[in-house]
Amino acid sequence: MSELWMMIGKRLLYGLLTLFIVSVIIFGASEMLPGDQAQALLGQSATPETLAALREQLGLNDPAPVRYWNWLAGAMSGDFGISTSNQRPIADLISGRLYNTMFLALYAATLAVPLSLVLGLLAALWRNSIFDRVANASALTSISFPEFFVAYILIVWLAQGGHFTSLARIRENTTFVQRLDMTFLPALTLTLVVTAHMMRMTRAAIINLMASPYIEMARLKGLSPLRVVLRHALPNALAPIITVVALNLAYLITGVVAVEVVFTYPGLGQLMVNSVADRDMPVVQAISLIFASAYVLLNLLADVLSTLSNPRLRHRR
Amino acid sequence: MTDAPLLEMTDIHIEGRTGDDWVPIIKGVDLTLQRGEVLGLIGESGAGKSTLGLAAMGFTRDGCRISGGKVMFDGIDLLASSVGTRRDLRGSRIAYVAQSAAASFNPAHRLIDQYTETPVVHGVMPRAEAEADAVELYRRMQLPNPEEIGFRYPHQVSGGQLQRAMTAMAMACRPDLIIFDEPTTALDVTTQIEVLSAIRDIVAQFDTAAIYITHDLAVVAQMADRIKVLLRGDEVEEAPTREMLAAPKEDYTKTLWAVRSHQRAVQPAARGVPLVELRGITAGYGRVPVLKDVSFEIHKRRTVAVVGESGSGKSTAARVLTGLLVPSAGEVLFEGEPLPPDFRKRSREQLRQAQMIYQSADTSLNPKLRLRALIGRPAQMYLGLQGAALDERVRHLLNLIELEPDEYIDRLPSELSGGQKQRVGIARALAAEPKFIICDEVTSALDQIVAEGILNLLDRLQAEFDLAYMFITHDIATVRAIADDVVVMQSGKVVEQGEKADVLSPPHDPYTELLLSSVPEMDPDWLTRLLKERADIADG
Amino acid sequence: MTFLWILVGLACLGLSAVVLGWLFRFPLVALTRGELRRAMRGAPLMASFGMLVILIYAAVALLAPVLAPYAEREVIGAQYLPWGEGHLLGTDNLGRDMLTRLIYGARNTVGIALATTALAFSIGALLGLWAAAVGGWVDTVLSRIVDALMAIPALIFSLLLLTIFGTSIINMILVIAAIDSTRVFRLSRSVAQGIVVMDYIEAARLRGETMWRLITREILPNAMAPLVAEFGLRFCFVFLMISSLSFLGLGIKPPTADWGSMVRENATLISYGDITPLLPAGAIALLTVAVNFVVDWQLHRASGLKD
Amino acid sequence: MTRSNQNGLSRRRLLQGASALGGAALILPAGVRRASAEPMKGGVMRFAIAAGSTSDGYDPGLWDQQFVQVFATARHNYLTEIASDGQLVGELAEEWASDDAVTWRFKLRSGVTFHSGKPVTVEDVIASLNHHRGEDSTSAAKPIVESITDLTKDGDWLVVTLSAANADFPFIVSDYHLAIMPAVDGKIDVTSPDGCGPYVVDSYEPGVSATLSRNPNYWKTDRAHLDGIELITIIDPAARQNALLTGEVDVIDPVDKATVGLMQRAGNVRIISVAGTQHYVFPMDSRAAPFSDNNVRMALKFGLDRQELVDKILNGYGALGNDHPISTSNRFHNSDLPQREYDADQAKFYLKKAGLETLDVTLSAADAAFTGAVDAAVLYAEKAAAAGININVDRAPNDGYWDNVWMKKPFCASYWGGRPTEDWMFTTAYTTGVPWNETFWSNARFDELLLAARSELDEAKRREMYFEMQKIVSDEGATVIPMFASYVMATNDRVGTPDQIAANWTLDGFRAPERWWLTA
Repeated sequence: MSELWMMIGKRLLYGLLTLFIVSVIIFGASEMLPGDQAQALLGQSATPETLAALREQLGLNDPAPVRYWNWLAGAMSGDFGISTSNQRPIADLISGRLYNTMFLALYAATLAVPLSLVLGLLAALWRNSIFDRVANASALTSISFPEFFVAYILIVWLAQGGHFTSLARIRENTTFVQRLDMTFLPALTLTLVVTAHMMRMTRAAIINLMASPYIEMARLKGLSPLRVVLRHALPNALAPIITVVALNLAYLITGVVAVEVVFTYPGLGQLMVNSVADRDMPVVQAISLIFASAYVLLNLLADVLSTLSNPRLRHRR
Repeated sequence: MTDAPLLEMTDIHIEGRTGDDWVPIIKGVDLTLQRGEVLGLIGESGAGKSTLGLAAMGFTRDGCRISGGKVMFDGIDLLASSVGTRRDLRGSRIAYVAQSAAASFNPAHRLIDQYTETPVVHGVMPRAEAEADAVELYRRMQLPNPEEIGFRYPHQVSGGQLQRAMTAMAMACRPDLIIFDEPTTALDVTTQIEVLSAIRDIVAQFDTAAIYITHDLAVVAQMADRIKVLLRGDEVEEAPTREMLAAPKEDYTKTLWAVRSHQRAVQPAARGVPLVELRGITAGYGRVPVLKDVSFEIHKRRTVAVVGESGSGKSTAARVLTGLLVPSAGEVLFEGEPLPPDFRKRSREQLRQAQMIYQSADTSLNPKLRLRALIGRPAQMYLGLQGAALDERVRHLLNLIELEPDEYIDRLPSELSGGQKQRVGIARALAAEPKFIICDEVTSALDQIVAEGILNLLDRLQAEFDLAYMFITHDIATVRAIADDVVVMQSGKVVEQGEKADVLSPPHDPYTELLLSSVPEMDPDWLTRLLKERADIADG
Repeated sequence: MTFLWILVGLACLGLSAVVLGWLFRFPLVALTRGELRRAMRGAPLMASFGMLVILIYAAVALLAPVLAPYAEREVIGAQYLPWGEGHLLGTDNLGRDMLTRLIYGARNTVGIALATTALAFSIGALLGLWAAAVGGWVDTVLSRIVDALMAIPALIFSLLLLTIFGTSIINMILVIAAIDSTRVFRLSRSVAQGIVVMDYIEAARLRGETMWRLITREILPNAMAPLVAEFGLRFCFVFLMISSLSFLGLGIKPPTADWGSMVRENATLISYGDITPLLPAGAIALLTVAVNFVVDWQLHRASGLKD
Repeated sequence: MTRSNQNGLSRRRLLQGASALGGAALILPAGVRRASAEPMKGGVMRFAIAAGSTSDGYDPGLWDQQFVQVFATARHNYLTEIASDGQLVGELAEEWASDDAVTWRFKLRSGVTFHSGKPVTVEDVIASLNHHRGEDSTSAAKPIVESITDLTKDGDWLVVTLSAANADFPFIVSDYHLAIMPAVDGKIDVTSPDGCGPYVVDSYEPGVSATLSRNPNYWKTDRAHLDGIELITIIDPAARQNALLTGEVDVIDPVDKATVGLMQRAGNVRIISVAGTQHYVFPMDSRAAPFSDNNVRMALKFGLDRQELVDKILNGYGALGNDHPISTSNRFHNSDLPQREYDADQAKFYLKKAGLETLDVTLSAADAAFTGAVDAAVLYAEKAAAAGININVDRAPNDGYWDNVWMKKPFCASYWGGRPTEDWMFTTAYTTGVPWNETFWSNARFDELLLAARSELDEAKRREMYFEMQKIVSDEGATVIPMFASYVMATNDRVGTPDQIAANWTLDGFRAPERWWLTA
């Protein structure tokens, strides 16, 4: 067990390193972005004098390394600063959005993960059957439609029919149940987007094992195909399945800006794109770090779970 | 008990699919088994032994089908019965013990869970009862700590113990018939004996009928009441064991009996500076040393056999020699000059002089390269051959290993048989024109007749090119056949070394003695006698 | 009721795919030789259907100027005309012929996707194989960098980069390829890690082969199967990426027709029950499915599974 | 302080204004109003607005997008207001006057309070205007108040002194930036939503939504009919339209012009189209070759099919432009100028005059300039090709368009929201050397006329001058102005509006929240 802790510790350190590299990359990229925040804020109305005044006010005149250092020092002490656009503390600005993003990600995952596991298992169980082929072809079709397009189709089908709302208007007093109802369509869209990948991986991971001697052994013990798949193949296929689930969870957290836009859902993705457009670098940095942390932590979690699912690694000789 | 046989297979035809075509694997074999009887099924790889054994359960592997014949098990027509009926029989009345227990136990579950699964699913007994029964059977299989061993995961248990646990698992429902599919092939000789005796005892105790599949005559001689010989899906002959051993009728059977004929001429004793010398090598992975102060010499034109069981460090010695593993102490000398310990520091010439032939040609030949490139590459690199000269050289090498150049030069490894692949491995080593070749278990994955051919070839080449061999093996028979000198290793140390005649004749080091005595002999009473002898020694 | 009709439609589609696949296998078998012919004869119907689709796409892409009724950027009438004579699939948001745009789209989209994926694989696979073959600090450094790059969401990262460098087709190819190559790196590294422990790699090392030769001759050929499979998927993801970028206002420069941007440009129509925007999306989907059918078959062959 | 006499365009009529809110709510020709248009009270109207960003805030100097503009007008009042018919009326200023167009006096309405309960004073007005003035002002409105040299208080009166005469000054203080906010120590608090307008802010999430409820103490008794409003940012056009179709919102702005026809067919939707001053332009850098040659400019002006652009880009919701920025809704629109049409021969003729056979230019465009800008550029290129003009359309990223392309690239797409007065428009973008002169165009005669017209108080003379200026810009200017884009909005059938809807800005001059009502 101590080896597991060692691994977690090492991976966390690597994670910090990753976050650091990410922050440098993002900062560097934002430095290279044409124009700065003053121009972005004033837009077409900018004049040289107002630009200069606004730059001064926003502290954009410091050299880049100084600004990076200031930001880093602040971030290390847990202070991500204030949004330079509208002087709101970034923690406030982001916390609500982060909750929304996590809510939607978990909602979609709750729909998608069981669905894709069941479909993947059934496809593996009945491989090369009509079911398998239809599931495979529809999964491929669903991933080859752009997300926003899937969203439009769902809106036409489900929202114009009056079944669900196409506008996720989250308010402070929105109850949990209302929230579930309001975000059903975005969650469904994301479910369609990620299910295919996870389903195909589950199927492949299980089929990959079906030629193993221990599966043949299980069949020769007179076990039913379902039991063979569930009890003998699945536990050994967990590692790749967990990995792909983690990858998709990370995607659900970090990659859903199009869906947020279509359903006007106030998540982090939109905020990020907005902040890039506004050159609001403290916000961009903070969100990048949140995204990177989600990625790092989910990967770590996947590795820990894979380790735990593997008795060879769980119990040494 | 009735007089009707327990299992009666008549005119079994089995086909396997390659692409769109069906190729026959079993071509009309009959098999009859009485209750409590053990039938040995013997043949080379590809003879269809396992396929036939599985067919006795009404089972075929994916891509195979039973295209004709009838399997009657205790009055039930297996092939005509429903999937459910067959499933009910499997595990409960007909059980299977696979070749590699390590691969056939599910790594995700504890032994006891896998044991109890069959009786619980088939409704033979409840879980608690099954657990108690498991302990009882583990004890009978002479497993250490029978109360606890079931609560371990497969990877926590050694290969020999796993094989016994698997036999116990097969016994869980007290089946009428067990199919043993090469249960000891993957084990070391000393371990093999324990497993063989345990299997033999328990089959006898429960009066279970068995089909015992193996390629090893000496093993089957200990286990079976009758022996059936298969060759490429056809039955060659069948007879009671002693009868078959005493007087095989068919030519093929006779060749099987006579394979161990190769004998290397005695070479003059070694003199002068050794070609290769390991001096005081200590090496290992991480902090644990695998080799402890190992020294031996290899002289020109001589074959040194390094013998030991798995984990003895014989392959590690080869890795130190080639420079893949840098020793923590000691040095490797070539013609008296020390070699840089890391192969990356060695000159191209030094690399050329020592070549290696691997145990598994499947993993040592790049599956995507044709023989022309596989064999030609060392000649191209070391000797600078190009174009027609290179082609000429490759053809010559193919001739040396007795493969027709025009037919084989543009083949992929996957288009060759096991023995041919191993020959290609040899040709690749020869292409560098080395003085010294390491042969790492080169025959252990091959059938005996094929192995014999390889040994003959190596012997011939040695004489032709003045080669020195380091021959790593666990098989005493091979040692007898090919070695000039023998180095016996155990847990990283050399326990005995010297000329073959000295090492293989008494007095022995105790470990050498154990190794030698554990090699099965063709005598059907050998196992009984050996166990008795050992029991006497233990008592006495 | 509509749902039922959709089901019936899909069933017909599936059936015709099977029939087409079956029919196409005859020319495939007839026109190939030796090893390839054996493979073709054993090709599942879905794979043969996939090959037919890919072949048609390739032909359309190559023959675009011949096949298209109008010029790529020619305005032929009012916008969003319904399907009809003179404009079989209607017109787009600027009154250009939809069919023409789809045909040229095949050329541009497939070309761009191919270039992008090829570049991504050249960079990613080589670095990945190198990292696995060399190990040590090279591996560690490369893996750390790739990890960090992968921790930045792909869409947002490409948005950043394209804003910096501009959205010319070249930049788009470079940026998407760079981001994709991190994913390829990870895959090829893990595949290669399984290969570098093989005896034949050890033999090649012991022979003193150079790293370049080790990677290109010994490792790469054996890593091809999973890489090809990944190529199939990545290839299709490029369309989606372009489409998503177009959604964020950074698509292919007009008036170049590409399916990703076409989906975006005409997407609003779907809200009014017009299925025209389904055409470019369908073109992408059909190609994705077709490519993956072929890839699945190839993987299956490579894995040596019998059923 | 006498009221203006109603006939003629006397000096006093021009220089004096007053709230018209005493009687009829809107200055409308009698008889246009219908009984059905009678406003009803109550309800919450939900607006879906395209532009809104997380970086939006309460600082009036940085308001630049529709969401904040409507939001600001919903909670703030201004000194003056442009009524639905384009006339200037007083809002917080009860009346105003000037003798020389240099010194302006505004009388502040009494009894008006901020949402916080504090009365609105002249000090608040001064602080609010001062926010946009001065050296370190970061306000986008700085250029329009730059001419103010002094602000003083005289009892209930605000006295404004200008550096030069400006007959249109009262129009300027209706600008949406110049909201009147409460002063604290002589400065306004740019983080506070407090205002004296029709609605009080309940919640605001920048870039997402704002909810407001009716100001119970609002001084206009016949405005702000609703209990509350909700403003929602929906950036995606399809999503916006879906929101209206599925009944999630009551008003959407803007409507995607390309699919407006389809939308109209889709259900109980009312399309509101207002022809206004907003125009889409393709400015050229008049300093750079080949655009420095007016013949090239003329060739480019003849090389595009304006009608096609209006039809395809605006889907008919707009008017033809004539290469000058003054729309038909302006007071002094020059209707004598012949409409310039697509004419490849003319274009060729001018090319030849410039000594060219063919012309290769790059036109940079992004939809950030205006919706459909890229498509418009593509259509432009298609038609210009016939005249030997090869236009290479360079699609620039939306993000950063105004910083990196506009006024940086020699030929690009741009738009103007339009200004209520000719002077304002010309001063902003056509005078020599002003910061937003996007073509860097300079014409002495034009500059001279502009100055003269600004202080000219005789309307007939002014009209003449503005007519000439329009002709100069049209024939010599460096901007291709193909079209005036209507503001196109859509509402569901529950929304009631006055018959006349203001054209100065979208959403009834941003004032839909206080002018519109719900019928059910």
